[in-house]
Amino acid sequence: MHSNHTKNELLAISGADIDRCMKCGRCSASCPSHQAMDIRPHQFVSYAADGRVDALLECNSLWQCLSCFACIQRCPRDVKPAQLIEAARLMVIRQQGENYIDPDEIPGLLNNDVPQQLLVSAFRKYRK
Amino acid sequence: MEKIGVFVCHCGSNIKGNVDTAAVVEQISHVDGVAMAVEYPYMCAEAGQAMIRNAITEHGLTGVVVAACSPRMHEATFRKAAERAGLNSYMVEIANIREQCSWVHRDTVSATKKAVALARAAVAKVHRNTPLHPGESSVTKRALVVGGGIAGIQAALDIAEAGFEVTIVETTPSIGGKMAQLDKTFPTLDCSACILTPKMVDAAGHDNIAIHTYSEIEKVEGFVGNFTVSIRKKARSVDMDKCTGCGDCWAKCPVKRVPSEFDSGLCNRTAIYTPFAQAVPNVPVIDRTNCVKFKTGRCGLCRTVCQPGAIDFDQQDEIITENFGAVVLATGYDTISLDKFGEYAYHDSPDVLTALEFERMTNAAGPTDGRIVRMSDGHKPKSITFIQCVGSRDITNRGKTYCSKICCMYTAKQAILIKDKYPDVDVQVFYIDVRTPGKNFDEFYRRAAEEYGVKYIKGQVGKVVNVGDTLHIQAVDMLEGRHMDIQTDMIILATAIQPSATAKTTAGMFSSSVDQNHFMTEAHPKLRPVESHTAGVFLAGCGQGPKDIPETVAQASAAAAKVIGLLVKDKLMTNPCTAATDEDLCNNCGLCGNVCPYGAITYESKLTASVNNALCQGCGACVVTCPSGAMDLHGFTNRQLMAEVDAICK
Amino acid sequence: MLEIMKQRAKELLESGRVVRVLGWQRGDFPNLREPVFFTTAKQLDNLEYDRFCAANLSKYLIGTDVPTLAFLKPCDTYSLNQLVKERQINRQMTYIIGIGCEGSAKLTDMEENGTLERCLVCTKTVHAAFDELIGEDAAPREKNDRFAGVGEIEAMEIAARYTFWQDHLARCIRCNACRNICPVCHCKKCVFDNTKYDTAQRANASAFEEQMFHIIRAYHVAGRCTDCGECNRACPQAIPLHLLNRKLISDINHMFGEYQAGTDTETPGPLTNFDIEMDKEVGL
Amino acid sequence: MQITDFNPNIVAFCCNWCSYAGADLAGTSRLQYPVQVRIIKVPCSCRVDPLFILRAFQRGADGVAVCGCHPGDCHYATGNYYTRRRMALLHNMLDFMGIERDRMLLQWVSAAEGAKFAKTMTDFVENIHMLGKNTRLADWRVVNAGNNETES
Amino acid sequence: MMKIAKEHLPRLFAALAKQIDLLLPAQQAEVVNFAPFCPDAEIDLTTLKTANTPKHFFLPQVEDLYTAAVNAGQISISAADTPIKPFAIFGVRACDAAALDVLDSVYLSDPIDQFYQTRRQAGCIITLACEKPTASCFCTAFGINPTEPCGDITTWLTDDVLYWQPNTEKGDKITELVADLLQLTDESPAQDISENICLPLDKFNPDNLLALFNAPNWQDLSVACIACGACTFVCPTCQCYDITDFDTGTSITRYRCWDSCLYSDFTQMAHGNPRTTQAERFRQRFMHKLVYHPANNDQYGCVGCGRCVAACPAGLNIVKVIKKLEVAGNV
Repeated sequence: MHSNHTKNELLAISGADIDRCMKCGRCSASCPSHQAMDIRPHQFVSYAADGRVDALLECNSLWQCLSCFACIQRCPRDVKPAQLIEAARLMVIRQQGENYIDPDEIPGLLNNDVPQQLLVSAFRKYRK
Repeated sequence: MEKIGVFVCHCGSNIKGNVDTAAVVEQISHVDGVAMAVEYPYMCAEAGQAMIRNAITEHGLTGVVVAACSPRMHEATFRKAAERAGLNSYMVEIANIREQCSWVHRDTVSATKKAVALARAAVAKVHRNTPLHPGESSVTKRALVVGGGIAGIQAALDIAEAGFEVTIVETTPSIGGKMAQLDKTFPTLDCSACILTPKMVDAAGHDNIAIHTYSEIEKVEGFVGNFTVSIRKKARSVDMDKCTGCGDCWAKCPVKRVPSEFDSGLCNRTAIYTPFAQAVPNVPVIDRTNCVKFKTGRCGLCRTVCQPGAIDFDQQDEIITENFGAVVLATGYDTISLDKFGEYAYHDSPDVLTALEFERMTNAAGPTDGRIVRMSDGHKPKSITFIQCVGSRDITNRGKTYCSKICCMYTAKQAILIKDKYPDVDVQVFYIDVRTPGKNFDEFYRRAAEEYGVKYIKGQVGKVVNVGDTLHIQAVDMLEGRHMDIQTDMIILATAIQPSATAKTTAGMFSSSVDQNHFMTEAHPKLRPVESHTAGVFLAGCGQGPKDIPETVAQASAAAAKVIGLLVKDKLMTNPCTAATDEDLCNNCGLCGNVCPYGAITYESKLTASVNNALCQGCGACVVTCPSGAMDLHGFTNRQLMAEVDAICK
Repeated sequence: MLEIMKQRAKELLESGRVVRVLGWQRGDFPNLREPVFFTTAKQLDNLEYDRFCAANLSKYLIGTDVPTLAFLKPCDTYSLNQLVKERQINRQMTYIIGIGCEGSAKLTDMEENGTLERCLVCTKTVHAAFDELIGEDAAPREKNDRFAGVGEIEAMEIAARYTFWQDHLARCIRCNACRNICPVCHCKKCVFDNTKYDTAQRANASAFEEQMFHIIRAYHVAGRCTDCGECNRACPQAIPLHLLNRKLISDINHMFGEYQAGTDTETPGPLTNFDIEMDKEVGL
Repeated sequence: MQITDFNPNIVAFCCNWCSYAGADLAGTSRLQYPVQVRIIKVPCSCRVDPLFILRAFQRGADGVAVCGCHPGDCHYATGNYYTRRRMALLHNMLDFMGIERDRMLLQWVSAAEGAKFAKTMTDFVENIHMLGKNTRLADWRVVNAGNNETES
Repeated sequence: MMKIAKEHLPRLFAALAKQIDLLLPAQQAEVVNFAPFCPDAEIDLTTLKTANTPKHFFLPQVEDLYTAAVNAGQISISAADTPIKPFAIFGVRACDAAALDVLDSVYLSDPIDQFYQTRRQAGCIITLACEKPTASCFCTAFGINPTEPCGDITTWLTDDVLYWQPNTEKGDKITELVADLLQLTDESPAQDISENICLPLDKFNPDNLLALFNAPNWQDLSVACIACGACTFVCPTCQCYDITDFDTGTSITRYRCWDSCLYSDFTQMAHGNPRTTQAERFRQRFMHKLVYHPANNDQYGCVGCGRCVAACPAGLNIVKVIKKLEVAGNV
């Protein structure tokens, strides 16, 4: 079920520059929900750096992160780990079982009680 | 007939890699005036220089063009080589086909075409070169040292020992600088005062050294060999000749609550004070902003108790102007402000100290006589935590992008000092990586960890909260991936250091520049670390970049050696590329005199401008201001530059 | 006014205060006035002063080493100050009588054709240097803006500006009248006549050289030009050269602060001076 | 990036102490910039005479840059203050005469700004590409000689 | 004699311009210059004095002589081969036409100047008679009849008619080009000269040369001269030129350009300059026109057009010299 989401996709969405990380650990130190996380913020950055994106998508830390952005505020190298977590969350949401409509099915579905807008959003939503 | 030799360098593959040097040689040989053109892998090597010398004698060359690296690298080398073969060194021009051609253009065809154009421009310039002979200017056999820290003192002592007069200008009331505040020094744990105060006394006692404390540089004019510097001696309100340093005055002074700068604010001082006991000169200063006499006109107790009558409230600032041949800038460092680092609760809790403040605490002469206590309740702390890289290695605008270099070592030292005094106190250090780049440095750090049991935790502190009487730390141990919520009694921050506030203005006055962090820019980071871009101005100590005491002293002695090398000369060779006027064309209109930054142009009776070669530095402002072209600049004449433009555009 | 001038000149000549008198005399054509040095009282009878005396006499005083009386219109005195500042005129050797001016006549092929443009927009109606005044200073002209012409051109499209100047400069015959009449163009040998820059040229052999000559002429007098308008009056092809100089004056006023060359003999011109704060805003 | 096939010719006057060193730094950092830029070293930006700039245009340059130290950093203390005023007037006058202002550039580049130098030159060549060949301040005799003489 | 109605003149010019390069006086900014005909040119046949003169088209201010180039050691020299197309100048006044004779006497006498000769043969002069002289005219003083100008074709312009009289076979050829627009007529429009200006020219005979040369008041006459070149460059008869080179980057072009005897380095020679003061240069200008040229070509070098009178910023001119020059001995 896992599509091969690549590291670049994660970086493209997050816009975080993970090469700057000097592994100081201040992000994890500042993270209020660090206790509950299985992959801690500083590990998030190294996972992303190694390209182990799928592991990130499955970890539950994604849902522990409160988006308080303390890690972004305190990171001395401006790496923005929270955006990385946000990007991973988005990728998970966007999979949603990939049940969006295939373009050539649309003609068949056209009838006047199905609002056009629904088909278009179904067609478009959850794609990139 | 012009006979110019063109030497095209391969610079190994640096040039040959992107520029077809054979084609350059072939095309440049057709340019009129070029007698011979040849290529060689390493022109700057001895063999290359020999090739130039032989070519000059063999072909009777009247000019040489070396198409190689930047003139800022080897122009001097090739000019010396030509000089040794009897060709005037200013008949040599450099075409920069490495930094400004092969290294920045990948397409070989167009890079080669550009290299030919640059070589052609150099040939066109050599065509119109005239032999130039450096002039001479006098050397004032005196040196100025700006900054009275260990760097300034060491430089001054070395220069004075060589027999030259030195003047030290220090802004604080006493020399000694930051080192005077330290307790012990790494890696040998020498007592800082024990190794510093003798040097201070030597400096004070040395008859070649004049010390101006509580003074600053007001104005600088002139150039290498002839700096004219005005020094403002701020009014101490104490007559230095009469004062014996007995201390009756600061004992009686009613003002007690002024935070002492020397003790980093851990304790207070009086309005009339000397920074520390071993101050040199041991003469107090009245802090006019806090002194009751100056604020309200009442009091004057210090004057009444002073037997020798040294107190003089009417003393005014005094400006003294002196000439110097060379200058050493040793302006030192300050710690950065921690206002933007709220997460460490530095301003919330008195138990969170910077390393410099802690240094005062452990110092026997310090405010707590060496006892390590919590500033909040005076109790002995049971656990002390060090936090490294506070404000260093930070590319956000909160801190400094660079590593401050000395914190890892002084943290290990301070940890050892604590464990040595109170073995039962547990000490832990949160670090990113411990940097110990020096002789016996790493062994010293391992002694702290192994012998004294200092806990080193690879991780960082996220947040410090001042809860009641303890400090809660939220941190992480990266190696174990363990979150830590711990309490500690005292926190010491390894704060980043930056150049002292006066660095930028002082550098500006000596027309040498500073980098974006306001550290003074050295002439070349590897080859000329203690020289500034301005001839005759040398750098030493933390003003040039973060460094520890051994390096500072090494730089101070290096700078001193450079100064001595300069002052030993009776005459200095001046830059021959100075302006000169053509008496037939000059009609004495005076425009050039207005724009000369050095006042080098005078208009004697013969009603034309005349340039003083000793003062002129060859900037060319006057040449462009002169409408008729009467004023011209040797080495960069109007016709030369026009010819260069013609050749480069072909 | 002419009688008082003649009588005053004769007194000064006889008293030995001056050795010669610089003024105008009638030429051989009705509206021609020639600058001339009178040395005897008899010659002074030929002294003339009327609307046709447009020439700026200050340039004739360059290098004078005998006490000379000169009658100067208000705008000429600014050129005098500029020349004194640039040490071309020894002020002690000159005795300046400031004479009132109603604006000089414009001649088209020797026929009077209204008033010179420079006088219609004259802002220098008060003498800037004089030892004596005859006739009071003229009332300021009705205030039409001397930079109006510059503004018009600045408002044009860039291509239009180019063709405007291209058409005008194409008519230039390089007679150097604009250079030699200009009081602040007093180089012993002009940069276009000496070999210091390899730019010696006797004629504009291409459109570029036309542009270069006029750009450099205007540039070299930037900050020194008193806007006396002589260059425009002297040009046989009536090229609006003064617009180039006025454009520079207008830029100097905007960027470096109001400056009228020749108001005094001390302050250095804007191009041989700088103001660190003000120049920051000079957006380039 | 070659929008038109025309190959611009750029002359850059760099002051020895700052911008020339900045250009060298761009070299040591291998920061690429267009090959059409050719640098002439002058002691200070205040040494650049308007006649040099006009001569460059006459000889076929399509853009001329003058680079100097940041105001306040000049090795000769006040050199670049004069440059700033001179270039301000010159640019305005040429613009007034219909010459595109973007053909001339004044840029402060310190010895530590190699990247800025490379970027400035790249952008400058880009602008000159937009403007096209310099025809308004060119000497047709040099242009003709250049055309009918086959590119050697 | 032929004629054409005044209102048909534009058609005449258009017809002429189709077959030959036509130059005629046109208003440019505030001056009138001979300029190539184009339909929207503001043709101005009333102003007598154009700012430029026909000399511009026979002895241009700048004229390439030849080009030399060095390729790989080989020197090649090629004469400047700018093709000279036939052209006609309409509206030339009597003085300018006479001026061309002065230039011919210099440039077409042995050794003939080919550059000038080719242009002169290619050019056709269509003169236009003047009715009334302006304030600065004194051509009659030099025996020039403004109402009977010479030239290839002579035309007279009255209120409604342009009379057209071809004089030379070059004139006939041009007339054929527009023969259909012209009608034959036998009227003769010659008017009388309204006023005759006479100047004391007799003292300027060649054997008086030394006396004139050493006249005491050259200094006073020339004190106001600012040594510009305006009078020489607006003068239709001045013919001195300088030769100089231009490096085009790949070749050297040698060209000649007008020079002015009033410039400080006019006759700068190896040993120095024979005329060092402005008075000497000023004297040279008028001695050449009034004494030296007549000595060689028995015609005055001046045609009395008066352009120098209008052009001189200091109000100096030849009339003043002619009147005021005191020949030592007889005043």
